Parts: sequence; structure tokens; C-alpha cells
Amino acid sequence: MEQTTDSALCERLYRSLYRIRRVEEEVARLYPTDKIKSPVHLSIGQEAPSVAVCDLLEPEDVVFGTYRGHALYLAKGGDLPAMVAELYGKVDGCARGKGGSMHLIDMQVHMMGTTAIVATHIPHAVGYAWALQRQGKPQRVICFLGDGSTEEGVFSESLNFAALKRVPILFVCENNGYAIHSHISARSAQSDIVQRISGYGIPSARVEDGDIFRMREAARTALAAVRDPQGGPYFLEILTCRLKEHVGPKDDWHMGYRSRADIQALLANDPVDQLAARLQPESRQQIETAVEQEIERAFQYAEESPFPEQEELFQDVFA
Amino acid sequence: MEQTTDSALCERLYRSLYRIRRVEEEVARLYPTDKIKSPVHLSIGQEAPSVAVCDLLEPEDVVFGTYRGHALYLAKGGDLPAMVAELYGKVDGCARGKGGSMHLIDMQVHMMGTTAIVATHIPHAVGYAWALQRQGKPQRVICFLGDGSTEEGVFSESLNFAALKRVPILFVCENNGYAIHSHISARSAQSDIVQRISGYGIPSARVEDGDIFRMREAARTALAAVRDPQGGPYFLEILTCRLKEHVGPKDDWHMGYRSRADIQALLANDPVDQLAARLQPESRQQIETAVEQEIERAFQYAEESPFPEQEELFQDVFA
Amino acid sequence: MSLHDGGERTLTFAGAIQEAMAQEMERDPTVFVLGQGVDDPIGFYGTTLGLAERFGSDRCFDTPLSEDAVTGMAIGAALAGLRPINTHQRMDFLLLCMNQLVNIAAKSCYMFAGAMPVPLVVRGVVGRSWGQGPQHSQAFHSYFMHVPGIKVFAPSLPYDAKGCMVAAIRDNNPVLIMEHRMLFNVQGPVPEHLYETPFGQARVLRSGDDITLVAIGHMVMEASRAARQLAEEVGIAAEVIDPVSLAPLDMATICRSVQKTGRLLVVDNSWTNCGATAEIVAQVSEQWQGSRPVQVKRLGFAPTPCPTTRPLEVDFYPHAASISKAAFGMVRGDGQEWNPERVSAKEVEAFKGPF
Amino acid sequence: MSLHDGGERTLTFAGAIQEAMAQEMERDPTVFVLGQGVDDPIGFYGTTLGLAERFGSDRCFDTPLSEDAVTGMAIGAALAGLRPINTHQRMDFLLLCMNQLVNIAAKSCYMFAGAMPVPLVVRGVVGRSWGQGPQHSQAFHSYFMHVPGIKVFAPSLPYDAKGCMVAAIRDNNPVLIMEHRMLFNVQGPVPEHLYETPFGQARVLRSGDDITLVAIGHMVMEASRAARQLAEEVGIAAEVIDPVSLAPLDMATICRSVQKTGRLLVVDNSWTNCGATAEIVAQVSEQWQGSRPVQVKRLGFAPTPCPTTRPLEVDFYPHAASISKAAFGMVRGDGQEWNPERVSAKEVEAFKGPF
Ligand SMILES: Cc1ncc(C[n+]2csc(CCOP(=O)(O)OP(=O)(O)O)c2C)c(N)n1
Ligand SMILES: Cc1ncc(C[n+]2csc(CCOP(=O)(O)OP(=O)(O)O)c2C)c(N)n1
Ligand SMILES: [Mg+2]
Ligand SMILES: [Mg+2]
Repeated sequence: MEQTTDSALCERLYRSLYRIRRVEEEVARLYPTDKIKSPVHLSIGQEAPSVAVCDLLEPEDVVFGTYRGHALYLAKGGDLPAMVAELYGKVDGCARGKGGSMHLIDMQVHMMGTTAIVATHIPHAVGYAWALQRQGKPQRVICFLGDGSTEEGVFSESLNFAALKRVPILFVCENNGYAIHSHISARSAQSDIVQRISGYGIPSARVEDGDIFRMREAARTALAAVRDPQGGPYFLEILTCRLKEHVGPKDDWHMGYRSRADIQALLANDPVDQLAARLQPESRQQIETAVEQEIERAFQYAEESPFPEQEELFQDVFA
Repeated sequence: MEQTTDSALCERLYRSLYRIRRVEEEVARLYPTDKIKSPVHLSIGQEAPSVAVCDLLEPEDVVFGTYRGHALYLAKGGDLPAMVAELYGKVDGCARGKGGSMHLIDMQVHMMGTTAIVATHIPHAVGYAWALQRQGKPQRVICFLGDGSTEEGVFSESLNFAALKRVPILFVCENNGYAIHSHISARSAQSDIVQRISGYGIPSARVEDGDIFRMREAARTALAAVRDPQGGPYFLEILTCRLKEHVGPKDDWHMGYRSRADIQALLANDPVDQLAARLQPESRQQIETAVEQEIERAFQYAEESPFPEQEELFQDVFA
Repeated sequence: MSLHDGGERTLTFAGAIQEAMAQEMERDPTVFVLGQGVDDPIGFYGTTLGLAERFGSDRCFDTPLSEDAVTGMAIGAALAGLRPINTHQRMDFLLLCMNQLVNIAAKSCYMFAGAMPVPLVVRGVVGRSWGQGPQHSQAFHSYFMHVPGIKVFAPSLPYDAKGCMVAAIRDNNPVLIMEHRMLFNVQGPVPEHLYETPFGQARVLRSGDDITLVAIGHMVMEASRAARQLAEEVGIAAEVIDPVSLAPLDMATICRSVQKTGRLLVVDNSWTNCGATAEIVAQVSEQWQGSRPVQVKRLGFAPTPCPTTRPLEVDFYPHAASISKAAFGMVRGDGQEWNPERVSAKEVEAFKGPF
Repeated sequence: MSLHDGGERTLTFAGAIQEAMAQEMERDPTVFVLGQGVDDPIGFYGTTLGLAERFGSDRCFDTPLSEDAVTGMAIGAALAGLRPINTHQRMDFLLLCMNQLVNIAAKSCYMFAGAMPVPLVVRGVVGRSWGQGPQHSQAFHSYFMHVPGIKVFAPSLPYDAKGCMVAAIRDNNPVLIMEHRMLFNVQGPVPEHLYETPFGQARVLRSGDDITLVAIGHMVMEASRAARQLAEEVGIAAEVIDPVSLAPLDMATICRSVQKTGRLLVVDNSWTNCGATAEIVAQVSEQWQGSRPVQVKRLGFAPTPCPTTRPLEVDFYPHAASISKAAFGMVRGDGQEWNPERVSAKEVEAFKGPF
């Protein structure tokens, strides 16, 4: 891990990482009770890209993400109780229970609604960024995407469009090496995604070692390029590692489609542990206690929130 | 134009080029009579890529092309009377009139049926080539495509698949700079297609000057790579120029979306003229006379062929 | 709303669309047009002519051949507060962006409990005639009728071409407008001022007591011809209804007519199987619940892909005489048959391609 | 064909599919399977388990996330003489390859006058329950029924899961098989030998004189429960028909039943609008031509996207009690109402996700 002397930064990043991890651990713990009746795609192990990038964003900046969206939602400042209530299918959920874990949204903090069809959101992000550009708005759009989404045709189409119109947008590819149980090498001859897209004329960078500070530095460079009025799109690939099964709360190392050994280097850099070790014990304690309390309240809130009324079934089909 | 002393080659190429051009000129001439009741996308000006590549093919090699398919159909050895009859919508047409100009086919010479949805045939060609590979068959697949088709998502998806499985296939991109009236620079930041696809790890080459011998040499290298049992896909981009309007028989220089000046260099290398000038007058005369007679017979055949019977409407919906 | 509230001014169907877009772009700076060739010299069958010049190249612009991403990018722009109009030269190409339209545009508002509505207009042209062939002739309105969350217009009159466009642009939801290639040159009264054709309101174009003809898109012209032929040649009075809005669908007007006539013939510019004709017939039958016999019948594409060659293409489509014949059979009973003469369809015959 | 010609051996629906594919792959070396995750430890809900090991990685293999190209590449392989089976974990993802399926697979044979048939099997799984939400719960069989040139199966019994797969693999045309997620663990008799479920032949699962229940896919289970409930609790005898083959559709069997009962209730695992229910009702109504009153009604998804939260999801789907209630209303007349108790659906309740 890179050295940094900025302890406020360390605390901020740790708080965000720890909070995401603990929320998801709670989700995983609760899952077998069947209180959360919808597929959850946990980010445990891959919290860092969202945290690193969002740490540098302005509140007005807009993020688009995927069904694996808890980390991004929380890192961007999304409402935690509303998220948990959404997982519970309750009316106080961020989508009134209609969306569930795969369809989180918090327009207050410019976290756009996420969808469950891989790669569909990529052109939305480009279109949104193009619209902001046209309207001369200063905020920027960041589009998070998985490695699997880069194989969908719409990804290439979107990159071509972004390059053509010099749309100011930052793509952040969270390359965890897998789409469900398929390793990237079974899906593409070129596992290095930055290399695969090199022909589009979009500047790019790749962070390979799981170091959150390096991710953050790369994101800073990327954002500076995207914020430059003469800038255009930028593509940032971050290697990372999903620790749980693709969907659901369990570990799946026993399945045999991957092994811990493959990701030893990334695991060694797990920023939750690393930052924890680096903080002053008291400040760490303070952060963790506050987070635990917040989480407890959030789950309490979700427990107590009612389910939507039957007539809500028919509401909001049209605006 | 490159020098070559092989007069048999020159004659062969000239015959093929001249034949395509003259067939299409006849189509254009006849078009206003309304005998050909379907959209025609003429290849006039861009006969050379098909001729150069097909000159090197084995009869068993398989070609996939587009709705702009007259040149490829003829260069691959497709049945001329059946093609003209198809344009007339007659029952002796290569698709019994059901397809028309956009849907030519001649399975006898392994010219696969062409379709009218841009880029759809690209994955077919890859799948076909993959199937041949799996079956250990020696013949190769050549997939012709337009510059516009490279913007469709399915193009990238297909390239990724071909690279992944090392499918032995030759892509030939006939880059005429336009999709209908849109110049490539209005559609992509990167007009150099070989450059745009450089990240896929597929070897490639680009022929820029319209010289048919250079095209043929590039195709020879490409085919050698694709025929190599250890080989995989190869991408050949050939700059070329459509001289007529996008669809229909007319010139369209007056429309103002392009100018002759832009393509001066390519025009200067028009291989029909250049080869004509290089042949012995007698052999040129012989070729042209034979071609004219063949064309006359083909149109005669089409004229005389009946339309399909009414009940054919319901035939061949299913195999 | 009367078809003549603007006096006697006429425009073509294409001109009416162009005017609607231009006036709305003038009124609302968030409206913009994107699609292949919309800024070229042809101007999308004339419907986008002059827009790029007048409103600038960021409000009317060409796109790459990327139907899927372009639809997605229009959705993204809609989420950012703009009002995109995305064109498709053929509805057949819509099959490339079904995911964006059905999985996203139609669901975004609901899935996020109202927080992400998508005000998007999609224009899809149905090709026909002169050898368009199997892949340039399809009409997929029923695909969008099937799915909640997206509205569907299919105007047949220049008046509604304008009114539907205006209503679609102003609506806060995704709206598909099906435009038939054969209609673009048809002239009709079109008021100069801005007006909206309402969603969910059918138009009774001709009244009659013997049979109800519901026709969609271009088939409205053929059904109107059939109604004239039926009246003039065999004295049958057909009521002709143009639903205009397919989703929502004005079943009340259709049922009121069927209540009177007891006979319903639905004619579509697509296949009947699981199509708009199936839905209309099914709804009428459900509403009747056996209380009184009603005769129903459907006409549409032959159950085959569209052949290219003219003689087969001619049989592929319903037309005035086949509609007349079917209506006659329903009104006069199975015993009698009538083989009416083919009625000329000028807009079809005039079309000499190529596109 | 009897459901018991293989004796008492039972398999799950998923096991029946797996067996069909394995036996066909054994029989015919041109058959192969491709799709996301087909060779992973889960084996596509168990339906592809062991195939890669047994037949090699070129006959059962994983693909990139490229539905469009993978469909196209399967079509290409089919043109080259192979028999691909392409899987989709959700039918919702089929929207990404509609162009290949509708514009190519369904038309290739016709467009080239028989020279390029496409023997392709497409397997689409319909998700349901436990918060699958709006984008993992759709059934698009009607999209394929709409278009000529492609066949559609929707088996509900393990017996037909095998028979349809065998028939689909052997057919020389594109065949879509709709497989419902809730059915995968259902057990039923499945003969070990190879047999084909015929295209265009419906299955009468229960006979009765009062009302005809036509149910599609998973709704066959709910309709059968409703029929039991109706018989036991209110003495109404419902005939239950599973069309099995949706294109071609066996209307003769349905009409024969309606002739007897005079009442038709069609229940689908999709929206009704322009769906399979519309087609079946429309065809019955057309055939009747008013000669005798027949009551018709349809049930399907609520006219909304599918909500994720359980209480709303429960109301989104038709179920045994809502079917019983509707049937009761039709048989006993509008005056009477009955609110039957909710019948438990084990296969739905047992499902605890996540996928
Ligand atoms: C278009 C589409 N195809 C397939 C799926 C099924 N699916 C859900 S998640 C997933 C893997 C995506 O991998 P990646 O983009 O790397 O994201 P990750 O899950 O690793 O975060 C797949 C294939 C889907 N949801 N959408
Ligand atoms: C998917 C799709 N989008 C749009 C069209 C309309 N269209 C027909 S030809 C064409 C241009 C294609 O350009 P290119 O691939 O360069 O081929 P060229 O016509 O220049 O030979 C377009 C846009 C189509 N047929 N299919
Ligand atoms: Mg991944
Ligand atoms: Mg071109």
C-alpha cells in the first residue's frame, strides 16, 4: 500500500469501506432468514473502486452503476436506511420496494437507478453526459461497469459514440475477472480491457494491485482529464476481487471455478484490513462504533417500515 | 498501379471487373423501366475488393456479403442469369424471386445468402467458420462488410468471439467512406478501422490506394494467415469508392454530401480503366465481346422466365 | 377535434411531421432529433428537412450505425431532462434496440417508483412495396402494445401525423410512433397551429350500420376504399374506425360501433398472430361475454415473411378488395361470395423505390 | 402418446431436459450447446450438467456476454450443418438478439427459397418469484408466435420438457423453447427412451364439461390446482388444456373443448395484451362467428412491470385462486361471487433464490 500521511483521508476512506463491508455482512447474515426476498449481488472485496472514485466526486456529479450496486450507492452518499428498506421490499425503500437490491436509486445524491441487464446502463451514462455537456453544466458523469459488460455490443457502440462526440465521461471498469463463474479468459482473447479498447482513441489507465490509494490517484488523473472543458471520455480499469458468490450471501471457493491462490496479490492489498491497521486505535474504534450504530438503526428502520399497499402495484407505470 | 507481367492474371481480373461493371450498368440502364422492382445497391466503383480477394479463393471457400452484393456474387462465380432473374423477381432467380437484389445466394459456389440488416451476417460468418474448424474442414470463410457495419455492436462481439476461439476467418472491410450519406468521420472518431480494432489482437492490414494488385497481395498474405492451421482471424480493410448513389441507379454528386475531389486518388486508380489500358487490344476485345453476349443472354433469360405462381407465397416458410 | 379546424390548408403526412417537430423544437429547447441520416439532404423522407440548419447540429444530428447504444443514449439524455426524438428508417431495425426500449424505457418509471421517467419519442417507419422484401417491411407495434410502460401511436392521417408527434413529444413517457412509408406523400388538412392528438381516442372516419372495420396505419386507407366499394357496389354500410392510439387503446369507441353493427373486421399492417388484431378481437369478445352473437374476423399479412417479387408481394398484403370480400362474406352470410374488383391504391402504385 | 409409456420412472423437469440433450448429443454428433455458464458447476439449473465432460468442450461451451453475436454465430454454425442449442438464463435477455432471431433465423429459409434453413434451438428461461423484479421475469413467447418462420414450445410437464427438446433438436427450423424457472424442480414421469413431443398438438390434462381452462407454461400447474379447487369446493368441472406447442398452435383441440363447455378462460405467464391469450381467444371467437354464444376471458400478468417486493409480486401473477374465482364467475353468472382461499403453490414457495 502506498504511504500517505493524510490521516483524515485514511479515516474517510476507512469509514466508507468499513461501512459498506459491514452493511453487506449484515445482509449476508440476515439473508437465510428470508427477510430479504430478492437476489443480492454483494460487493464484499470490491468496495475500493467505488470508494476511491467517489471520494473525489462533487455532490453534483452523477454516477451510473450496476445491479452489484450497494458499494457505489453507499460510497456516493446514498441513504442507507432507504437502501436496507429497499432490500426488505418495504415502502420506505429507495424505490418503494419495487426495485430491490438490483435497482437501487438515490436521485438526491445523483446515484442513478441501476438495472439488471448487463451493460444496458452504459449508453445511458453517455447520453446523460452528452446532455449535460450540451447544456453547459459543470458536473460530470461516472459510469461503473463490470468486466463482463465489455463484451456486450452496446459497450463498443457507446465508446465509439463517446469518443466521436468527445463526451466528458469517466468509465470505471471494475474488473473482478469473472462474469458469474466464467473467467475473463474464457470470454475474451484479450483479458486486459484497456488494451482491448485501445483503438477507440480514449485515454485510459489500469490499476492492477488493489491499492486504494493508487486507485484514487488514477481516478484523480482521470477526473482531471474529464473535467477539462477540452477533455472527453476517459477509461479507468481497476482490477478487483469479489469475495462472495456471484449472487447470494455465501462463499463459493468450494465450487472450484476459481481459487484463492489466483488472487493472492489482490487479497494481500485488501484496503479494509490495511487501512484498519493504519488508523489510530481510538479513531478506528470511533468510526466502527458509529457505523455499527448507523447500521443497526437502518435495519431497524427497514424492519419497521410497512410493505407497500396493494394498489401500489398499479402506480407509476406511467409518469 | 503496380506492375505485373502476368497477362493471364490481368485478363482474368479484367474480365471479372468488366463483367461486374457492365452487368450493373445494364441494371442501372434498365432500372427506370420498372422491370426491376426492388432496391438495388450497386457496386460500381468498388468491384475491385471482391475481385481481388475472390481471385485467390478455392471453389470450396465460403463467402458472406451484404445487400450490396452483386460484385461479390459475380466474383465468386455466382450464376449470372439466376442473379438477373432474381432482380426481375422471376422464378428462375437464385432465390425464386423471393429475395431480390439484397438477398442474392448461390450455394453451388458457396456464396451465402445476403441480408439487408447491416452487420447481421458478421456473426454468421464467424459461426460458419467455427463450425468448419470444428469439423476439421479445410475451406475458409471470407466475410465482406461495409465500413458502416463496424459501428454495430455485433461487429465487436463477433470480433471478440473470433479472436477468443481463434476462428480461421478473413474479414474484408470495404471501406467506401460512407454509410448512405454519412461520412465515416460523422460516425466515428477513428476513421481508420484497422486502428479502431487494433485491441482485439487480430492481425490486420489496410490497402488505401485502390490498386487492385496491392489488394490482391494483401489478400494473399491474409489468406495465408487464415489458412495456416495455427492461424486465426485476419482483418483486411480496403479503401474503395462507391460511384453511384447509395441505393438506386443514379449518380448523386449533385446532392452535395460528397465531392469527387475527395476521392481523386482512388478514382485515378480505377482498375477497370487501368487494366483495360494494359491489355492487348484483341484480348480486351475478346473479353468484352464475350461478356456482352453473356449479359445479353442473362437479361434475355430473366425477361423470359415466368414469375412464381401464387402458391409460392406460402412455400418455404419452414424447411 | 375536427380535422378542419385549421381551414383548408393541406400538407403531406411527411410535411405534417416535419412541421410538428419544428414547431415543438421552437417552443421547447429541450427537444432534439437524432437518428441515421436526419441531417442529410434527404432529411428522413422529408420529415427532418431544415431542422439541423434551423436549430443547430446539436439538436438534429446523424448517429453511428448503433441502434442499441443510440437508443440508450437517447434514454440517458431523457433522464438528464432533454426530450429526444429518435428515428429509425425501418421498424425492422428496432429489433436491435428492443432491450433498451422494453427492458429500460418501458420500465424505468415503474422500477424506480416514479423517480426516473423517460420522455422519449421513437419513430419507426414501416416499409412496403416495390421489393422491400422480408427485412424492410415489418411493423412491430404489437411488441410495444404487449408491454406496459410504453405508448404507441399509429397515425394514418396527416392531421394526426402532426397531432401524434406533438402529443408524443410533450408526454413524459416513452412513445413509439409507427409511420407507414406509403403514407408519407399523402395530402390532407393540417392546421398550422400546435395541437395534440389525444392518447386513447379512436377516430370514426365513416359511419355505417352493417359492419365495423377497424384498420391500423396504412390499412386505414385500404379500409376506407373498401367501405366505398362496399357502399357503391353492394350497398353495405361499413363503419371505419382508425384507433390512432394503439396503447392506450380506445376500446369504448370500437365496442360502441360493434354494438351497433354486430360485426367486426380488423385489418392490420402486420401479422395477425398475437398482433393488434388479436387484441382488439379478444377484447371485444371478452366484453360481449356471450350475451349477443358478434361476428369477428381479422386480416393482416399472409403468414409468411414478406416476399420481394411483386406478384407475391401483392398477395401478401390485405387490400381494399380483400377487405370488401371479407366484409361481404360476414354481412351476407357464408352462402354468398363476391369477388370485387381490385381497387387501385395510388400511394402504393406511385412508389417506385428505391427506399 | 401416453405420459406413462416409460413406466414409473420420474425425473425433474430440469433432469428431463438434461437427459434429452445428452441422448440427442449421443445420437447426433452435430448437436452442440452454447450459452453463458453451460459448462459451469451449476450447469444451467442442472440442465447441462456433465455435458462438457462427456462430449467435450467444443460441444458444450461457455460464451462471452454477447447475446446478439452468439445467436448469430449459432445461426452460422447451423448453416454449416451443425445443430446448435443456445441457452439464455432469462428470456429478458432475448431482447438483445431479437434481430438475429426475427430478422434472420425466422426468415432465412423463406428468403432464400429453402436454400438456407436454420436448425437452431433457443432455450429461454422465464424467471419468477423471490424478487426477480421487472427485468428477470418476462416471457416473450408471443413475440415469436407473431412472426412466421419460428416454432415455439412451452412445456409444463417433465415428460414434455424432454419430448419438446428432442423434437426441437431434430427439427430443421428455429425452435424457441420457453422454460419456466418454477418448473425446473417439478418431478414427473419421464421415459428413458427418446421420443418427440409433436408440434401443434395440445394436451388435455383433465376433462370437464363446465369450462375450458387453457394455460401456458407454469400456469398449467396453477390451472390444474384451480380445477381441483373448483371441483372440490363448488362442483364445477373444468377441462384443463396445455397447448405445449404455441406455434404451431393446436386450435382444434381447444375449439373442440369450447364446443363442449361454451366457456374459455385462457391463462398465461405473460401480459395479455397482444399475447398468446389474445390469439387463442381471437381464434376461438373467429371460428364461432356468432353462431352460438361463447364466454371468453383472459388472465395474465397485471398490466404493470413486475414489482420486486413480495406483497406486490403476489398480486402480479394469476394463481389458482384467481383462476378459480374467474372461472366461477363465468360458470355461475355475474350475479354470484366466490372468493376461494389461496391455494399453496409449492414450487413457488420453495424457491428461495437467489437465481
Ligand atoms: C444481457 C445480460 N446477459 C446476461 C445476464 C446474466 N448475468 C447477470 S450478472 C452477469 C455477470 C456480469 O459480469 P460483470 O459485468 O463482470 O459484473 P460482475 O457481476 O462481475 O460485477 C451475467 C452474465 C444479464 N443480467 N444480462
Ligand atoms: C441495422 C441497420 N441499420 C440501418 C440500416 C439502413 N442502412 C442500409 S445500408 C446502410 C449503410 C451501411 O453502410 P456500410 O456498412 O458502409 O455499407 P455500404 O452501403 O457503404 O456498402 C444503412 C445505414 C440497415 N439496413 N440496417
Ligand atoms: Mg466481473
Ligand atoms: Mg460504406
